[in-house]
Amino acid sequence: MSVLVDEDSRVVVQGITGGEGRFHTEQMLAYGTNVVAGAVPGKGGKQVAGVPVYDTVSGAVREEDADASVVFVPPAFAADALFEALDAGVDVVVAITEGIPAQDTSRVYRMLEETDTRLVGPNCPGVITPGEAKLGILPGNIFESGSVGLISRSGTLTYQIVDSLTSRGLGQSTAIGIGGDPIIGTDFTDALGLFEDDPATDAVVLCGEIGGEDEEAAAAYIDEHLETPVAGFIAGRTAPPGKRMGHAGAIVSGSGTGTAQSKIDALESAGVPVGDTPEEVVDHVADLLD
Amino acid sequence: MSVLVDEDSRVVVQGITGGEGRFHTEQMLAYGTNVVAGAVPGKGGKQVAGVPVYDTVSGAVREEDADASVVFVPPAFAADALFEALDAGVDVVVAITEGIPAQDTSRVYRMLEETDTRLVGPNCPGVITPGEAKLGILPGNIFESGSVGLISRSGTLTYQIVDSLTSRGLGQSTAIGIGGDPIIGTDFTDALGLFEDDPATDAVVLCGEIGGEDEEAAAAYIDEHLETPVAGFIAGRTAPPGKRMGHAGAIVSGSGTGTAQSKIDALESAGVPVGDTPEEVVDHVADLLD
Amino acid sequence: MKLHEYQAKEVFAEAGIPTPAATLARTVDEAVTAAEELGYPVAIKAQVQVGGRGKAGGIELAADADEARAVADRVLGMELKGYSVDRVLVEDAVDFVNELYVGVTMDRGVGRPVAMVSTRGGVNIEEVAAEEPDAIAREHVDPAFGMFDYQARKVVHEAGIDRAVAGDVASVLTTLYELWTERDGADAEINPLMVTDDNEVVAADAVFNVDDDALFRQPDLAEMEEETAGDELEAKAHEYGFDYVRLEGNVGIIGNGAGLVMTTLDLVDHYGGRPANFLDIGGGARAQRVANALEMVFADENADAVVFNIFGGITRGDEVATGINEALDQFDAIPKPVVVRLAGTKARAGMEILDTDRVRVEETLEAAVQAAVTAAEGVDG
Amino acid sequence: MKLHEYQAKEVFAEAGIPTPAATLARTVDEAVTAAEELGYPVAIKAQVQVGGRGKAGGIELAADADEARAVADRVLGMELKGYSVDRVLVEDAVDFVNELYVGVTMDRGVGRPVAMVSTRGGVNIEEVAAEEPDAIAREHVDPAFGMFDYQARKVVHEAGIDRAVAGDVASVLTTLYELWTERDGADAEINPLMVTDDNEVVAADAVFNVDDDALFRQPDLAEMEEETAGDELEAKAHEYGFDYVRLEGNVGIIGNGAGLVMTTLDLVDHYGGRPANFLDIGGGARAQRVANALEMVFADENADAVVFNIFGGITRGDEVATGINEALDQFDAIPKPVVVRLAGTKARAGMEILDTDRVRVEETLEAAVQAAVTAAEGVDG
Repeated sequence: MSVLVDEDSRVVVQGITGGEGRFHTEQMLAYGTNVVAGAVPGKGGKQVAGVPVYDTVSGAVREEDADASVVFVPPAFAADALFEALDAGVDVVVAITEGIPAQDTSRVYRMLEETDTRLVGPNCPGVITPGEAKLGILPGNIFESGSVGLISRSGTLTYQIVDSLTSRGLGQSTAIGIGGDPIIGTDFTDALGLFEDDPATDAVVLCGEIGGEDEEAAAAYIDEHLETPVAGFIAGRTAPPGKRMGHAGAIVSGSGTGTAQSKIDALESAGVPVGDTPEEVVDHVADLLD
Repeated sequence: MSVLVDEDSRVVVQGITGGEGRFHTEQMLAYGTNVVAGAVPGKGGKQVAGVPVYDTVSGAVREEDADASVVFVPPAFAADALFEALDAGVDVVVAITEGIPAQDTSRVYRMLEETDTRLVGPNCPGVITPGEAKLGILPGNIFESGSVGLISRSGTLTYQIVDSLTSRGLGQSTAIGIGGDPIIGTDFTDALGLFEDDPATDAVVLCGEIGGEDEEAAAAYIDEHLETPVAGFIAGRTAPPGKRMGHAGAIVSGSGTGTAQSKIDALESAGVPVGDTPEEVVDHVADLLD
Repeated sequence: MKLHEYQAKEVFAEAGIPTPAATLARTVDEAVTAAEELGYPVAIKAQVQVGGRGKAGGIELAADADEARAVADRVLGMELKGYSVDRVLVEDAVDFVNELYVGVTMDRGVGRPVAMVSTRGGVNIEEVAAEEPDAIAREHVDPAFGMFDYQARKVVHEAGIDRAVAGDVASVLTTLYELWTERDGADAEINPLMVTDDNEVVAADAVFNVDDDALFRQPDLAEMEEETAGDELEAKAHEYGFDYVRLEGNVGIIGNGAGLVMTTLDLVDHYGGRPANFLDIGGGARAQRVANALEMVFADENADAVVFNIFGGITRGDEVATGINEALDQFDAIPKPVVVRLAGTKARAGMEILDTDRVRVEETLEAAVQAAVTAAEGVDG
Repeated sequence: MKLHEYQAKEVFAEAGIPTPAATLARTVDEAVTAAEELGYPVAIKAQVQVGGRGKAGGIELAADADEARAVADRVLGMELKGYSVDRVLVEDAVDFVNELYVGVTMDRGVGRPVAMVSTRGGVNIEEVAAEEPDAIAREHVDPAFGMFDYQARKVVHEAGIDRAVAGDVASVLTTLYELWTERDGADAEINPLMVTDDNEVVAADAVFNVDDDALFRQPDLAEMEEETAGDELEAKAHEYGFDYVRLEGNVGIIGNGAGLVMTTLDLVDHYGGRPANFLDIGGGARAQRVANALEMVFADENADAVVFNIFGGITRGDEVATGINEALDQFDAIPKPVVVRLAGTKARAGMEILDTDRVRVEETLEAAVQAAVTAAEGVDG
């Protein structure tokens, strides 16, 4: 068991003929992901790494029964690619693309309301169910199959924590990089709900950072709805208010919420142990699983 | 009992300060309709025929508990008025305005999907539940309370048939002028469903005309879902193909459907007696009620 | 409102859709001069708003000046389906290898715009639609979001357009859709969209019908409307603001409300007459409008009698009757039998006011129609 | 990307939002000439991209030429919150009776645009929002449909704007929203929107921040970006394409990925050091980028040691290490202690390749940070 993707997921790669798309398709295939098609306008009939390419996502769905998409399309065309995936009716779309204009994402997010598709990202490293399938750019070799669910807004910070989990023998059920943009398809609360319903997940790591109020909302959700224990980590404790640090999510607004402290307080009030360092988080997870 | 509107409906008139709005507000009040507010931007605080005017529909809903709206706003501003009514959350909106650009109506129709509001019209004479409430421009005095539901795309043709019904002692439960535009909020099928669920309606008159395929769809719906007996009338038997006659609905496309004959055939196949003349329809209704 | 081909092409070209070089000509000399400037071959195309111009001889190619003169001379002034040709479009003849169809319209059934693409351009697309519906790929557009780029690509792909021109066709469709929304199109069509042997696409014909209800916000398109060269009575009706269709029968019909007027036509037919026209004078019945309507039906030499059917609705029947009397006062004589039927509020009071020396009054619609049919037959006989 | 006030006003004025007559001046003489042409009183406003210019003395009125000269002389060249003022906007001073606030931004929490209106303009709106949230009326916009006219009227009405100017304020808001969508705004604000005693509205200030991710399709706005007059190292980082924030601590930090770099900052703090900067070099670790990053941290006189933390991800650790070695080759000497930690694929192999004569290598993030903190303390002491 797992959430979002597994060995049965039939994946179409949008933008498979680009440099990133091609490279990561090879990586995903090497990991064992069931990549069944690519979709690139005007490139139908070609092959990439042995995978047939279609002109349209709906073609890939019709001909190859694709039910999940991962998007490597450049920012200027990414929103259109996401609309196309939603229209084609796949179950999951993982948007790796970084730098999509916020107003484009806002319209995509609006269209999500009209569909049953789950969007992960954009600007995310992807989703992996260790040993089964990986959609995105996560380094597969640091993951190990197990019972810890992981949700993170960040890429390399996720890897850091996963690396520690794995080296401590704490494998992962699924890891979801929800993405660092201001507007994302799947937020902490959504992802927590998925893990709560997953019998294979015994504990969850929530890896947040300054900016926005999503961690605070997640804390409230945990408090009300979660049986599965959660450990937390918040990056950006030392970030000065009002400074932009890296991706758009990491802005402290200066108001009461959005700071590292408000997030830590919210999580701790919900009974979530928050680590001061990545290693401490892993300690907490080990405790929760005992 | 009745459908859509009754003596408890709390009506806001959008465009109440215009000539049409003011005149028909007086007429509606005279009929006994519970008109509780008007809504006209910039005219808040005024009164029309003793009815308080608000700047916004949401103001009328908040202050006067309005739950139904009737729209007399000129075509250029009508779509915006309809969006406003939908946003304000009234249960029913009756759009009298004729001449709304089709692309505007298409967007309104799209927004309807997001709401629980029922739109009647545009380009319709309105809805009346005899003896209880009238929303629109229908001449109240020709109606009589009774058990015949009436659905019509046309204005004066409706009156013609109602006049005959009433003079034959066949009163009406509710009459719905669904409107003559190519895109309307409530079509025959929707209206039939309402009457089917109304215990006070014992028979329905469906008054259609050439153009579109709504009568054919209604026939299929009657065949599958309706217990309540229906009598039909179709105007435009002698209309030459391709000629536009009056409102936009009345165009015969020249293809198999949309002609008077295809509609009559469809209705008769569904067991609906179709009158050759308005008087014949009334005869059929009398038979159905026997 | 329909634009002429040359007008639609101007609008399309302005939006970036490739169209052939062309010049409008009103005389034979202008046409030849235009052809000389464009270079041969040219297409000379009658500018009248009817379908099937080609089959009817309104479009012809000319390979040199003599042919251009001969064609222009023949086409200018010709009668084409009831319209006389007073100008031609002289156009660079496109050397094509394929003819496609691209269109945007409102699908009233679903309440949404629909984009259509087919490889079966250059022919009557309605026939293709009726006989081989699958030969036209369709994509509905969410009017809240507008057409996405992927939708244009998708419908072009599903139509089976060659990959070499698919991108350009999708781009034409996207532009056409934007045009359609921005300019309040009812129908926007390119048939054919020609494909040349070097894979260029060119709009060889152009249809753009504007939503009449939106003309108020498309003033420059509204200005393109011209006096139609068609039926004189229909032109008059347009001037008076009536919904009017001229037919060929013997009973003139005036009424208020499209459904009721159509029903009156149907009843004329039902009782053995033939409708001479459809004329909806709209709400109420003010004297001047009634007079205008009567003037029109009196002027129709086919109509031998008139049935006048008004359902008063909110308007009181006695007021309507006064309007009719005032209207009748404007005529020195009533040239044809007129049967009047009033219904609704105070109809009886109204009928009592009417001047039965000049019009016959009937209480029911059926009786009024029967009386008019009989009166018309009497004239016929 | 932030536009200057004068740039934003140009954009607003072009869209039809009323703005005061104004001229940009780079010298005192230019400012005085501009003021003479506009007529007095004028406002002379420092054009630097910081908030609270008024309180900081960057905006002043001048009633005649002498005052204009004195103010321009004082403001031009002054330091305002770290930025030196190299130009002023000389503007017709608006005689107002009321100051309103109108703004459009993206509400990330709901994923939709939000329009905001308040009668509490002319002050720090963030403070109003924090202390009296009800003093600002808000209306979320469906990004599929765009803002409806009724929404502009509604939010203006709910803000309690006087009916005499409500229509004009709604119209300004509608234009501002359209501008915001068409020009890919992040924030678009008018604060204050001044109301004059004859009920005219004028945008007395203008904020327009463009979504950096959308600059590719807003080339004319992108061109308005100028060399910032701010911190030299931040300008350098911009040139190199780094996400960089200069802080005031003693430990320089380089890493890949915002979350991991922030965590490294947090750990420096956790172990008793003080971060000198945030520097995210992004994906991979090509030699030139590594060298550029090291150059920047070496140039920061506050930083006494450097911690370099790379999680390889897909990139192999040995390749990263080779990149670091090549980068180090570009320096004659390593001026500050550098601690490197590699993680991920082939991290161990990478660490073995690194030149430990020039850098210290640690296996864990915690150890690397501790070593850097200790090294920086050594230099301090």
